[in-house]
Amino acid sequence: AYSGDAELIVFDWAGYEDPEFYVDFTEKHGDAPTFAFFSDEEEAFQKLRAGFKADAAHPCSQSVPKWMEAGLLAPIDTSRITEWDNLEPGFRDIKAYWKDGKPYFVPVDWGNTAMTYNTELLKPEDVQSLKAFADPKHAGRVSIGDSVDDAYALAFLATGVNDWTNVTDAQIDAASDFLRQVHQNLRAYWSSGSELAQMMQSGEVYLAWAWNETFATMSAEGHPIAMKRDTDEGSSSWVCGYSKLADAPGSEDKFYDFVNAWLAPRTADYIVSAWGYGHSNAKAMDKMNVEDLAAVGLETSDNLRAGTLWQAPTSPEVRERLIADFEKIKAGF
Amino acid sequence: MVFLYAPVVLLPIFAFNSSTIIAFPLNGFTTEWFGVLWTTEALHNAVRNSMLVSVSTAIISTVLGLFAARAVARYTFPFQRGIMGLVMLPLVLPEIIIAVSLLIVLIQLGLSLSLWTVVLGHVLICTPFSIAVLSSAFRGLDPSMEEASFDLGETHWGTFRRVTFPLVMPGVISSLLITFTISLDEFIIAFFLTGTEVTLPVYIWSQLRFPAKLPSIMALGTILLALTVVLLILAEFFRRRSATRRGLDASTTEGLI
Amino acid sequence: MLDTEKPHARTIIDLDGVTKSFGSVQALKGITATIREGEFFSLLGPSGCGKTTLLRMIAGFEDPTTGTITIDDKPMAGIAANHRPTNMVFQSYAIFPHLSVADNVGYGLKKRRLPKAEYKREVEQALEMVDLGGYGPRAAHTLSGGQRQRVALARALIMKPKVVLLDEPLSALDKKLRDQMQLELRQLQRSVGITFILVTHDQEEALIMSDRIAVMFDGQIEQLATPEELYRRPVNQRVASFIGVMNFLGAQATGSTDTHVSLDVQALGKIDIPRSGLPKGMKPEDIHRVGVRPEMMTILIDGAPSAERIVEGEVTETSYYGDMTYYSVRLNSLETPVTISMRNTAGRAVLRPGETARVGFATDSIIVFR
Amino acid sequence: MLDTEKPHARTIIDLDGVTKSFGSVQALKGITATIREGEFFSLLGPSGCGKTTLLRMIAGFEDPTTGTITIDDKPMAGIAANHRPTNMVFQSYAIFPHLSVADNVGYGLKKRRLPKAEYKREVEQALEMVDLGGYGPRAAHTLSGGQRQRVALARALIMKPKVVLLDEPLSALDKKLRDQMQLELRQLQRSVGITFILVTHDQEEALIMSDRIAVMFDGQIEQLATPEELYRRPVNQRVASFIGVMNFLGAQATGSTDTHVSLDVQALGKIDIPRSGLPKGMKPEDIHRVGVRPEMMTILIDGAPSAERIVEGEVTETSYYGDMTYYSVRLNSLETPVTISMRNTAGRAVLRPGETARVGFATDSIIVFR
Amino acid sequence: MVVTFSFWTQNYLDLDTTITLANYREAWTDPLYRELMLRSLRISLIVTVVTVLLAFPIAYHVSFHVHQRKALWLFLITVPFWTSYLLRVFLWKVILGYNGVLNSALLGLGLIDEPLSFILYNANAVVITLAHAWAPFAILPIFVALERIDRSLLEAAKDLGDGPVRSFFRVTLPLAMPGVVAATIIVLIPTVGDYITPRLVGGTEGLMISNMIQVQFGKANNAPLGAALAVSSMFIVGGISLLIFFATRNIGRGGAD
Ligand SMILES: Nc1ncnc2c1ncn2[C@@H]1O[C@H](COP(=O)(O)OP(=O)(O)OP(=O)(O)O)[C@@H](O)[C@H]1O
Ligand SMILES: Nc1ncnc2c1ncn2[C@@H]1O[C@H](COP(=O)(O)OP(=O)(O)OP(=O)(O)O)[C@@H](O)[C@H]1O
Ligand SMILES: [Mg+2]
Ligand SMILES: [Mg+2]
Repeated sequence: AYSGDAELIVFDWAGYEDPEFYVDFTEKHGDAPTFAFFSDEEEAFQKLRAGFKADAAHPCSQSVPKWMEAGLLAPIDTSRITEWDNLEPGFRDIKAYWKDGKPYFVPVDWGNTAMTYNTELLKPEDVQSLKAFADPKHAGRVSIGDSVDDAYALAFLATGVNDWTNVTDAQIDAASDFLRQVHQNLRAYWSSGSELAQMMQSGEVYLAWAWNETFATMSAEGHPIAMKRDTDEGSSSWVCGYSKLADAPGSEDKFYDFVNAWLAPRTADYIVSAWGYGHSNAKAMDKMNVEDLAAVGLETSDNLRAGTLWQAPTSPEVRERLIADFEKIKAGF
Repeated sequence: MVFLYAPVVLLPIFAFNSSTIIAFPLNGFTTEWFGVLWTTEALHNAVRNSMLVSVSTAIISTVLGLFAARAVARYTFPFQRGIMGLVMLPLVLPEIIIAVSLLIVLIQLGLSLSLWTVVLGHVLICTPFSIAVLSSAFRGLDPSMEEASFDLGETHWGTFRRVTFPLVMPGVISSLLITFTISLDEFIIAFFLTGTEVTLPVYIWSQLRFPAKLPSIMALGTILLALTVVLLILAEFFRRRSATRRGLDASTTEGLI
Repeated sequence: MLDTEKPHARTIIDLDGVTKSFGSVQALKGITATIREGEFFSLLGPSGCGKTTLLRMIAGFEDPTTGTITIDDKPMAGIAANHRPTNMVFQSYAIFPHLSVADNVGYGLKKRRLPKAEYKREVEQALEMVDLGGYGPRAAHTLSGGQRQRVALARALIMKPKVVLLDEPLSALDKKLRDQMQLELRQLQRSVGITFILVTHDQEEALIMSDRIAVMFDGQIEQLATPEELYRRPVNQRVASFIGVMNFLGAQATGSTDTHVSLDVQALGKIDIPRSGLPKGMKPEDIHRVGVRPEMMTILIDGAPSAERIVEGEVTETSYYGDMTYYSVRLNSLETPVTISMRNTAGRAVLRPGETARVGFATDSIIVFR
Repeated sequence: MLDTEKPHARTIIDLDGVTKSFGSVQALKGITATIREGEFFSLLGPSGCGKTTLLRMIAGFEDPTTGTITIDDKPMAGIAANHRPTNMVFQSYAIFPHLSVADNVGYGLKKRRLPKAEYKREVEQALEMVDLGGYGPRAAHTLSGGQRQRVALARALIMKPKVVLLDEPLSALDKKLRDQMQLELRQLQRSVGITFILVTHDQEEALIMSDRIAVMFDGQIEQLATPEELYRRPVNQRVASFIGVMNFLGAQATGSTDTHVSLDVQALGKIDIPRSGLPKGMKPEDIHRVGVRPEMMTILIDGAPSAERIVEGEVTETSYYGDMTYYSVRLNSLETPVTISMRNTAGRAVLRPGETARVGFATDSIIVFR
Repeated sequence: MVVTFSFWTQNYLDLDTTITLANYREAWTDPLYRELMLRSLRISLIVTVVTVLLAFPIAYHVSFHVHQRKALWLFLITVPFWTSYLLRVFLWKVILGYNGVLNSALLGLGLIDEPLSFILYNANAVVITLAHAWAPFAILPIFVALERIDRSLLEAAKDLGDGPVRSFFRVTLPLAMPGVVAATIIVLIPTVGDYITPRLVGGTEGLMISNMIQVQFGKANNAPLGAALAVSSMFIVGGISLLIFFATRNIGRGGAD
């Protein structure tokens, strides 16, 4: 068996078992929690629905309402979260994560999806607008992620929609049309950072709609890669965090200890410097050195907020429509 | 053969490349990934779990395959075709469906998830392969061998142990090889049916989102490969030695499928 | 073996109305026979007549559909093969290829948990019995056909069974080796005194080796007798032509007395035979055919002793067998030639096709059929 | 077949100093022989003597290590099997299981691109030649062993080869079928007039079927002769005991004249033989052994004609073969008994082991060996 | 279970268990699904053909030209597949990529002036990767069939005037057919159901039906439609397999006797 605290089972992405993320917890209890891993939120959802039991899970923005609806999540007692008030309100107060006045989600890590490009192969004027993705000039050298949310974030931004929580059918059609054009240009839909990095390093792809991670790791290794978030249309942000699972078999105290450990400023420092992602503890982020943040593509949250499409949850109907459209587009329709 | 090994020969190259990105040009030489590998406890657990699952799966499904193949080869029973069709069904069904259904069944039975539930799932998909391989081994077996043993006073079980099993050994070996290979690389069923103990493929796949550890997995693959080669050389060495000791030509003792 | 009939030995196997059906195929249609202790008994018949099926039922690999099998006074119904006092030598020998010669021979002994030394001694003894002393450590697959057969035999004999069953053990061997093994098998059976039941479709093999032979056709025993009786007094044409070569000629009874029957035989003319030569229950008017063995006729060479009867014919073909020559001769211009065998004794001249032969035969060598 | 020697036919195959080594095994040690057009030639010898190897070299499946093979006056070096005027009938028949009988037979014709009608006619003709007319559409796997062999033969004959090669085509058949196929094969060869080369280890088969036989041992031809010559004048003990049964007795020359040699023979005593009976190049003092065939001796029954010489002995064993009985007789208390065969002619009484036999033989039936 | 599922409907997270054929109507009439289905079939048929074409020479080589230690060879064939599938896919991308091994080699040889881009992120790449992944499972049955061919049949063909090529097509191939059919079915069925490879190397045109099934089960919250698609594709694949099986049965008959 995986050696860990038997009273707290965390259902997480692999890699997040990194002990630096929850140092306080380990110090307090003498042992790390027990981890179970997943590779895809949908699969995780199916597994939980089928009856898999754990205490904490690590979903990202879009999934949370669905998980709530399915009765998988339990409400959070905010009084037991020491840093609750210091959390970035843009994430903390998203309506969809609340029900009956209680939140069901503690935001923890966040990142951008933004225009990322090869500075040797593209000039700054090439990447001024997100419309570049649909420009036939770049045919075959472009990549976006194989994710409905990222794809429609791009499409809505490019068609002038900044908030997708209340989109009309016409707006959706316009976005889908844009994606159809992008589809013609694409080399591939990337499904993992490694894959994208591979394509960008070889020069196969020079323009991508990508997460911070790609820019962070590649520029750190000295590759001519830049991330441009202040395009004419802006860029997009997403957030992941911890939720308390309903019918959790383990210790509630340890759940809060674990989340608190995650929210500690030392964790914020670590995730920014070592992983290149943002942390939801706005106070801790503010204290950080601006250059350090800039080096990994994260400037202050104020700057970032302007022109950003927040990947807040949409209504199930809209989301189903987007999914259906996106699959059609991918199939070439 | 070149085609079969094409990806594998690159494995060591990237295991020693200092970049986390798996692409040419190479960055520089490093053994850092082996160090990372050494210190990532979750990975060690995953390897151990995977070995446990694959070896158990290979053994269990080969044993089941043995019984099924023998039954098919020796007896005719009613609905034989129907039953065999049912056993072969997992070959046709998408794995994800098998995985979800199995999980629901297991939970309803009140079983807790563990590596053994993964083994159960893997056995389900590996047994058809095992049956396919073993029934051809049984078809080549002279039925009078078993009768001879029986005639000499052996019981059914004794006959199986002393005669049948050694004679279908080549089939057993290839069945073990195939089921081991399938189980070692399977992750959908492994993902759904595992509890907190992950197998290597599940770990690797869930790592994809933040793939900083990919090179150390390359390093792991390199080590596995090197171990296999060493084992092969050792096995060959011992086989030759024992063959010459028995005064036989090394080539005549060759077991075959 | 004319000298080894044991008519008064006790019965070791008793078959009573044994039948066997496989689905709609009736493989055995009612076999009743007794086999005596210590005899060399053969089941002889063409392919598919049910020999193997009968043997396998005695061994316990199949159950009779009806009828009973009694071995050593115990009814065998419900007793599995591994608990019967019989052991089998398979047609393919079924030598375990993964075991050494010694382990093959000792296979059945292992269960008895003998002390190691005794086990070894027994195996070595059994190997010596079949003339394979010192072959113990050899791998089974390095043996020749004849050696394999002996290993299979040693493996059966070491169990000290009441009955050894052999299913065509020689048919896979070449002629030279077969001749030699026939002799050895017969000698071995005599020296160990165990009952042997041999299945064969080779009539020569059955004749040479057996004390008694059951000739089977179509799931039934047609005749059960000693080799000599079978050869000399076959009960019908089918048996007659299965055992050795037989020339058939049309015949009709023209009259009979208390002691003799007069026949008019194709090509040979009028012949009187003693009434005692008629099989039991046959009336003179039943006779439609007579048979003459090739060796019962002689091609007379000038100056040779004259025979009871002499007929002339044209030689159509000769086959040289070394010690013998077979002549095909058209007697009295009969359409189908008869076969006559002649020993190639010293200085004997040979007739060529086209030449005329004077053929002599003794009238008492004639056998009558329906 | 004594009547079919063709000593003056032209040479179709010439083997000149052919050797073959497989690694360190020398399978053939120098074969020189000629085979005549239209003859039925057999290669006879024990297992492993190199018969198959020689046949496969003629067919072109192996190349000689040294020496040359000439077929139809063309040297064969460098000519592959598919371009040689030979066709083979394989031991296992090698019938293509996926093709019908007709397609099997027509297999080699397909390359010739005949018009469809002609192709069909040829195949049907070939099938009729082997008595399988109308079997064309049957699936190959439904045929019996004998039928398969005939298909294999038709498949070879349809190619109109100069030479048909047969590798033990009959050894897989049971005795009854084998006898019948031997006859058919011989008749077929005579009617088509093509040269047949037959490999066999069955001496009887070789004797019955061949015009000439090459007896091989250890990769060499020991004797090449007609069947009768082989049987009557084997060049050495090895050949003598491979072909039929031979009794050997120790012997020594005690004196010689211009025309005769006097021998002192174990158990038989003083015998004079004509000098012409000595093989070429053999001097009287080379003689150490004589041989007598079983059929050259007779057990004399009271009143039977007397023989040139008579010796007494004790019968130790009898084997009943139906038409014959083999007696083992210890002549003059000699340790190893001699074998004597007697025809079971009408009314002949049989001696039992332990009885005393009067054995007669003709002195000119004796063969001398070194 | 999948079958019953396919007759229901789902509204977001709730299942409506009224029996309906609507899912099937949608699955069979929507051009999207038809296109995906056809594409999947096309790709997996190509994969199957490529895999079998690739496996045959290897199996042939091992069966006919390797005389000693065939088992070792078979073992060596499976060894490359003991590393994670994911790693192999990444390494394939290294080989096929823009400045990958293949392009570099071709450029170095001066055969092309510009990196070829049609070998990765499209159907070709899916074919190559899948063919590689399934090669060992195709090699084994073909090998077994080839081993069973009586070598004297080949000599007979030669003796009757056939050169090596002709005898291969007239004898070897027909007799190896049962193995080829087994290989075909073993490869065809799972490749139709594969959804990972297209996602990883298929680029914009590699999407297949099982990706869609996967999506329906998951994100799109329409498990019944997914089930209907799965059942439909199972039927189609099953039908094709049976067709192949029966079409070739007569050819290969007796080869296994
Ligand atoms: N298991 C079986 N199922 C159906 N029929 C069978 C079975 N075994 C034997 N038979 C049939 O029973 C009959 C007798 O078969 P058996 O094997 O006893 O013949 P046999 O005399 O030994 O012939 P052979 O000399 O060819 O070995 C045959 O017609 C055969 O087809
Ligand atoms: N391919 C080979 N490699 C090595 N040795 C061989 C090969 N083929 C034949 N031999 C050896 O050559 C010798 C002659 O073999 P061959 O097959 O010609 O004998 P044979 O007379 O046909 O015997 P049999 O009657 O058993 O068929 C044997 O010692 C055999 O072991
Ligand atoms: Mg039988
Ligand atoms: Mg041979």
